[in-house]
Amino acid sequence: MSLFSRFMDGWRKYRKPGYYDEFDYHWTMTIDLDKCTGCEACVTACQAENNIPVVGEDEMAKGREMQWIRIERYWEGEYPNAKLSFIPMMCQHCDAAPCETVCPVGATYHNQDGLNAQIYNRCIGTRACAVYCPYEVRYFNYYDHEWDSPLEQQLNPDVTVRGKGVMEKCTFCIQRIRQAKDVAKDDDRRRVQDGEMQPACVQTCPTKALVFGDRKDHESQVYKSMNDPRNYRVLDELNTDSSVFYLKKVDA
Amino acid sequence: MTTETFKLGYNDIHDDVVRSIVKTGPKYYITLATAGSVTLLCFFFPWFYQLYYGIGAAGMNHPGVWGTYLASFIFWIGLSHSGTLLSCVLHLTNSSWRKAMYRSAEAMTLFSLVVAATYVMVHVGRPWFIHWAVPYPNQMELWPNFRSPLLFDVMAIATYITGSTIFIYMGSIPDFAAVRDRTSGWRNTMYTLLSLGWRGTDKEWHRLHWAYTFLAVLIIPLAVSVHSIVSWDFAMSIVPSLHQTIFAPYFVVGAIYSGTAGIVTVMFVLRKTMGFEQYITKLHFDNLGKLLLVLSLIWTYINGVELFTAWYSGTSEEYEALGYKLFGYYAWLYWEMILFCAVAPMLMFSTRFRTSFVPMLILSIAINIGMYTERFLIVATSLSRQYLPDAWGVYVPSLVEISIMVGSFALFTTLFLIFVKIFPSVSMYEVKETMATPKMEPAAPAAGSPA
Amino acid sequence: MTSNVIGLFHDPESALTAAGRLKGAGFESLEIMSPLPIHGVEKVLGKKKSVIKNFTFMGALIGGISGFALAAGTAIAWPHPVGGRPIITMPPFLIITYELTILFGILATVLGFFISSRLPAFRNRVYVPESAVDKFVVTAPCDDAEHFKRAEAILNDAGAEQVREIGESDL
Amino acid sequence: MPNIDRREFLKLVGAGGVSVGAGFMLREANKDPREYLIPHVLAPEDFSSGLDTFYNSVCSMCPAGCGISVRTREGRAKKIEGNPAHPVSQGRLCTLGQAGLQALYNPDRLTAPMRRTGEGESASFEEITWEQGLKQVGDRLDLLRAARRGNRVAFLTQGVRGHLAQLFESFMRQLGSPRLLHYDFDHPHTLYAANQQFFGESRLPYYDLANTRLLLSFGADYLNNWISPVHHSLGFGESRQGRADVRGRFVQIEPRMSISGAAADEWIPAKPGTEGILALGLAHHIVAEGNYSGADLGAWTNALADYTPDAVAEQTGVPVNTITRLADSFVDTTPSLAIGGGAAGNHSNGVDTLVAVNALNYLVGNIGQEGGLVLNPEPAGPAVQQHRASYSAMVELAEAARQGEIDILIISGTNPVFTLPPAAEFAEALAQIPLVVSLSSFLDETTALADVILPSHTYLESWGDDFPEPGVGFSVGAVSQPVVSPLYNTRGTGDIILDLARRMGSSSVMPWQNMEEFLKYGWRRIYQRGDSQTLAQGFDAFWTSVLKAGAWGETTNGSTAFTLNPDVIAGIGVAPPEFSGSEEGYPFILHPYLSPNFHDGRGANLPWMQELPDPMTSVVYGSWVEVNPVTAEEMGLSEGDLVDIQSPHGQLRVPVFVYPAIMPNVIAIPIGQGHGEYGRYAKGRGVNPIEILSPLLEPITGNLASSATRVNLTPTGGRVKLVKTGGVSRDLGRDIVQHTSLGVEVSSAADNSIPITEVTT
Repeated sequence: MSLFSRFMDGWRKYRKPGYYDEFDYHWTMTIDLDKCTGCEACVTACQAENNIPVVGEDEMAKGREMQWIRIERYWEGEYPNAKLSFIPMMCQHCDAAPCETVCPVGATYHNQDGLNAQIYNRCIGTRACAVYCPYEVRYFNYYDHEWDSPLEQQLNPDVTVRGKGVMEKCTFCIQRIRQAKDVAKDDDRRRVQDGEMQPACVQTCPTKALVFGDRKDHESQVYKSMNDPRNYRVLDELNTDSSVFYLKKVDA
Repeated sequence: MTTETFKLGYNDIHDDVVRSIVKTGPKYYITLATAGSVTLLCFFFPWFYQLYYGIGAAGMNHPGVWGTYLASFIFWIGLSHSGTLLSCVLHLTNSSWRKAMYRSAEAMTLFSLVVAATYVMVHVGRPWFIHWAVPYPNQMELWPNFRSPLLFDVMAIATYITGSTIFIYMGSIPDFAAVRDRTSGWRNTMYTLLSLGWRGTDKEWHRLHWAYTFLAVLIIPLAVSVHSIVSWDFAMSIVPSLHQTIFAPYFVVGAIYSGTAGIVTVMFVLRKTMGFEQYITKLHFDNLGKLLLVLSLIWTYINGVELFTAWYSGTSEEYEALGYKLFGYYAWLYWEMILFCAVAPMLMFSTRFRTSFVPMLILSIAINIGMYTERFLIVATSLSRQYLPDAWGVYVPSLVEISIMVGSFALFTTLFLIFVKIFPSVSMYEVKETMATPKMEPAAPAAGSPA
Repeated sequence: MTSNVIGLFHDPESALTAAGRLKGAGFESLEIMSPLPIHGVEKVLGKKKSVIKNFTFMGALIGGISGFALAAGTAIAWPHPVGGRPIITMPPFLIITYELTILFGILATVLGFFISSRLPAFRNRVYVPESAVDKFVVTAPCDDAEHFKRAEAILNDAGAEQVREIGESDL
Repeated sequence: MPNIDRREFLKLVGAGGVSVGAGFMLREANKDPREYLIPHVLAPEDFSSGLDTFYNSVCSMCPAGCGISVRTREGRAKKIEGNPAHPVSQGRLCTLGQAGLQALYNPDRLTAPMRRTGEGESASFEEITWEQGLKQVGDRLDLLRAARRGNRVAFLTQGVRGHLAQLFESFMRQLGSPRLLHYDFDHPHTLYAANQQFFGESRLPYYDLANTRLLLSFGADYLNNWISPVHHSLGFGESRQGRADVRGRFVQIEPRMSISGAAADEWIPAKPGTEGILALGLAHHIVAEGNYSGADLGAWTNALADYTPDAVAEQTGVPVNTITRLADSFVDTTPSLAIGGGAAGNHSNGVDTLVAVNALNYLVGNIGQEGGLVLNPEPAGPAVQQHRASYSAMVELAEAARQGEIDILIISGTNPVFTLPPAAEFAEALAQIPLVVSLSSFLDETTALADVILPSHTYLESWGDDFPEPGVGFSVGAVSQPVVSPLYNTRGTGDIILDLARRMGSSSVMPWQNMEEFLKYGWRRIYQRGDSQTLAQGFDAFWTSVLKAGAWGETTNGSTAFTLNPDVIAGIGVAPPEFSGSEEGYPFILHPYLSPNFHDGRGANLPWMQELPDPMTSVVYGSWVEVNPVTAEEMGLSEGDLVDIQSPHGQLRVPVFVYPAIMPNVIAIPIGQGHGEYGRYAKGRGVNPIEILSPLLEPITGNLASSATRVNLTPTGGRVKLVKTGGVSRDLGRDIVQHTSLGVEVSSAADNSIPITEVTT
């Protein structure tokens, strides 16, 4: 009867939402729009770190760009009072992610770090997650990408190269998170300290507009920064409960 | 009501039906060959190319990640929604006028479902892993995600295909038996097996009646659920103009609508090609016409409601979606849809129109074109205008997609052609039921009411 | 030796009357074979009650339970945090339940039909091909020749177009 | 603590060095060996594969000289990151710098020495051995040198610094040839000249953006391509939100909104070339309001007499109240800072303009102030004279070539055929030179015309060093070391030059076997300047620590005090800009700007850069011309319409992009595309606006007034789909980028700053 009792345990345990709010870590990013200059250093950093393919002009023309992090631009006003604002857009790692529920095979789910994880080798390519994602940050491999030799020598061995028919997106550089946790574990199982690791985009941002860290650590910069009075979340009205906080641009 | 058929004796029916199966003219083979080769060229070759190259062979992009494949999928599911569903309804309500043709209608259901299922394979990026969407025990202890609308689809469609297959088969058992006695050779063997040794005893009839009734009772809610679920693939998302409560009824109505139109088309073709003039009559077209008319009115109403709610929401997202649908890149398709599915059907207010064959044929085809457009627009317009304007884009189908779409019709035709040579495409015993039962005095056949 | 008396009728009414008289004359296990369901058989040969609905009901019930068990059970066996929803997410699981209810219901119905109507049956049984076309046939087993005579008389009297005998050997 | 002072920095050199070097050793020791056996399909959470080795080096993708830290794995370079210990980049890096990897692994690299065979059309290159190549060149050099005709050798290189520059210099000295030219299209000649005039030293000051509270930028795209973008970005971020209760305000004055303009709080369009006049207008207001009380007040009053706000407003098109407002806030907010450059410097009045900007700084006392403009000490590197070649110098070279005065031309790293306007007729000149030797790593337009190609390593394979100009207020140097073993049969530029030197018998004067040796020789002198404890540890220890840290610096005790030479004041004044072409025939002013992705075109062969959407327009793979919406409407133009752009010196056909923030009579085209060679990614893509520039000069420096070409614009009726990633760039009231007014929101320093040591892990 153990099967039944196991079922009953689960029944008691799993019927309320958010039982897994208790993450080990809760990785969070803040982006200060008052600092962002739209230089796109983050974009290239991401391309280099995550083996994001170069699709070529024709594919670009078809609208099949591959950028886990992209810079969106929004103009306000007309000449001579035109103003341009940039906003970096990447997977918001929502805690209530629409994309996760829709995947029929569970290829995308919420891992114990509060990350929205994408399992490439489980993905069957229904692309439903891309439809459900309001931030449109999921990118699909429409074919097998190739690197003109010897460019493939640059590929990061810590990150898989995705084949055709697979959805991919920003992972908050999970390979770096793993590395950091591994180091932390080896060195008497302490927690990963603030600033010990950063995603490629954060690491390279020339204005330090991007801040990354563990929300659970209340001493961390990201915790302070996400509690900055200027903070807001894009499309917050959709209740995606995203893990990326933006700091409002200051008009002066 | 049985004005045309009552002149005929039971025998004639047999002769006609058996002839339709056994006697095969060159015309048939030519059509079959054409349909078959078109299927191969337009459906399977492009598909294999796509398997080799990747979904990139189609025109989909970012953000337009869904395209005609999904539209076609919905379309075929929709087309399936009048065969089985309606014959269930009519079986329960005992309305006999449709009995002559419901079998081919059910066949339509079955084959459009098959095509739809194939489209799922065409749509996904890695069809070779499609079985992962099916719940089966495996050593990885991996199970599908039962919260996903797409998985509802898998379950619903699987059930629906099973149900329809069984339903059409059960209905045909007596006729298999009948044909069995008239055929010889491999056909005879086949029908012997298919008829399961049916003898038509009072007991068997009684059981069949009940089994049939229960199936009907089960399949009606199933059919309704299937298309509601298909609609939830969209409605459960938060994409502006897709995230709507009205979607389930909208899809169901649309499905029955296009399905019924499909029936009209098929009826017409059968009538001409298989020589069923006596069985498929003005009466049927008249009734189908009325049904179509009602459906088109409901459909139009729901469309209106959709627009209204979008306007009433007052959010930038919904406004944009609305404006884009009406006047955007795909606007001409939208108005074409309105013309074919909302305006043209008004013609059917006139009985003369309903009871004249060719116009009905044309209209029914027009309606299905319109309904296909509707499905395409649901996918295309909403995906290209979502929350972040800087990520907007436009999706245009590629040659591969169009060819596969054409090919799918050929596939359907092929399957149907094979069907008419195996199944008695008119249900004999039910037609007999609609006829005057012979009286004591064989000399004087009394006009009218069946016992 | 036993054989079966076969009476072919042109119309359902006379077939029914014939059947009625045979029954009256104490013939057991009559069968009426017809190209289409005849109305009023019950009156003559007595009510049959169908067991199929029980099958359907049980099937549906089992389907419902197993459907929910499948969804909830696998979710528990393999907790899969998704979209901030609970692991056991009622609304979607109920849809799965609903679908499986119907599926099992359908399958059970078919099963019930086969069992209760003794199909499939490929062994030789009394059968008259005409009955599939336009003849209404009454059959009854007879123990001996005298018995057969009686039946033949009743059938002819009821207006049978033709009366045959099918012995065990002829099957 | 993101802005670092001298002491801080020295600490960091240590910290960075240790963490970069020892950190990974330490980790390696701690690893559990069994973890390497796990197959890497889907790694368990606690599993990390392989080991990174970081090498610190110097970025050579642009002249900024950022320190980089290259992550390598199994001998392959995987990623370039900023070197946290380097005061210029402080662990950060721009997009072009990170794409340096694709220069290293570029499929179109030259893999071996080559020699031209055949002439004209039939010309092609055949592979040769290094010995053959070096011999062919070396012998000719030796001959000329022996014949005392070494001055018939010319050496043309990109702007290099440090010991490579010194090597080139001594090499040419051996030949006795003065013809050593450092040529870069974007070298700010006018800025150097202006500083020479105003400060009396031809050097760039340190612009302390991090601590300023108001920045007036006259045409300088300081966040993108101007001098040291990464360092400026650091300062920008710091000034904006890095400090408690203080938020720096940024004002950008330019005819076309650049990235810096977009980032600025206020963007003020001024007529092209009138930036200097505007600056003087501000100065006039400051003086007139009595906000300047120096001894030389009188002189200033006279000098600025003509620049009344009304007059200036009339000339610049900037409203009077704006001028006065800017002037007042420039005085009231301290520290404040005015910088000038970019397009403003590339006019016929370029030098005067930039002098005017300096004057502005002088009047409000920003010079030598923290948050203002700090004069740099002598660069610590080897003493080299200025060999910076302006446009006119290049024209002279071409002329000399045509006169047959040049037998050998050695070209290294620069691509003048692409970056000089056709008016210079440089390509034709090359044809006149008997032996053109290219040391480039790629087959660019210039190399394609060479007779012998001796391909160099990329900067990631070779030894070198750099002393950033401008420094960061104190002397900084960094050694660039090879991070991977050479991919192909190429050699370091320095090694090639040394080899050639040997072959022409200069080994007595230049005895070094290779660049590394020469570097060590040079750095020994730097080491000797060190304090006692540095000296105590010995040179090798010093050298290793410099390599590990990837940066070296020394505190200077020179005072930053500055006294203005009175005669300068009298000379202050900005003439109205001249343009080539009549206003009637050519109604528009062409504003060519350095593309963020390609710089002056050198980035065009990097796929990442080609595919990186232009920040302002999101266009990829191609060129476009930016047109003001109103103008576009008048001419009935919309995005993608092909237009012919005609200048007195040429014509281009390019699609329109309707650009909301550009003056109606100005059109802008990015520089960088339009290559005729330079590999599969660059070749035959877009247009090169330099091709239609008029050879109009700035008289003092002979600098090309590249922003002073008038053009006209005629629709062709043709239309193309502009390939871009962006959809609709208006947020339609969806409040995606949210704004707030200045006030409570200013967050405290600690919140947004990142200690810059952490990024080494």
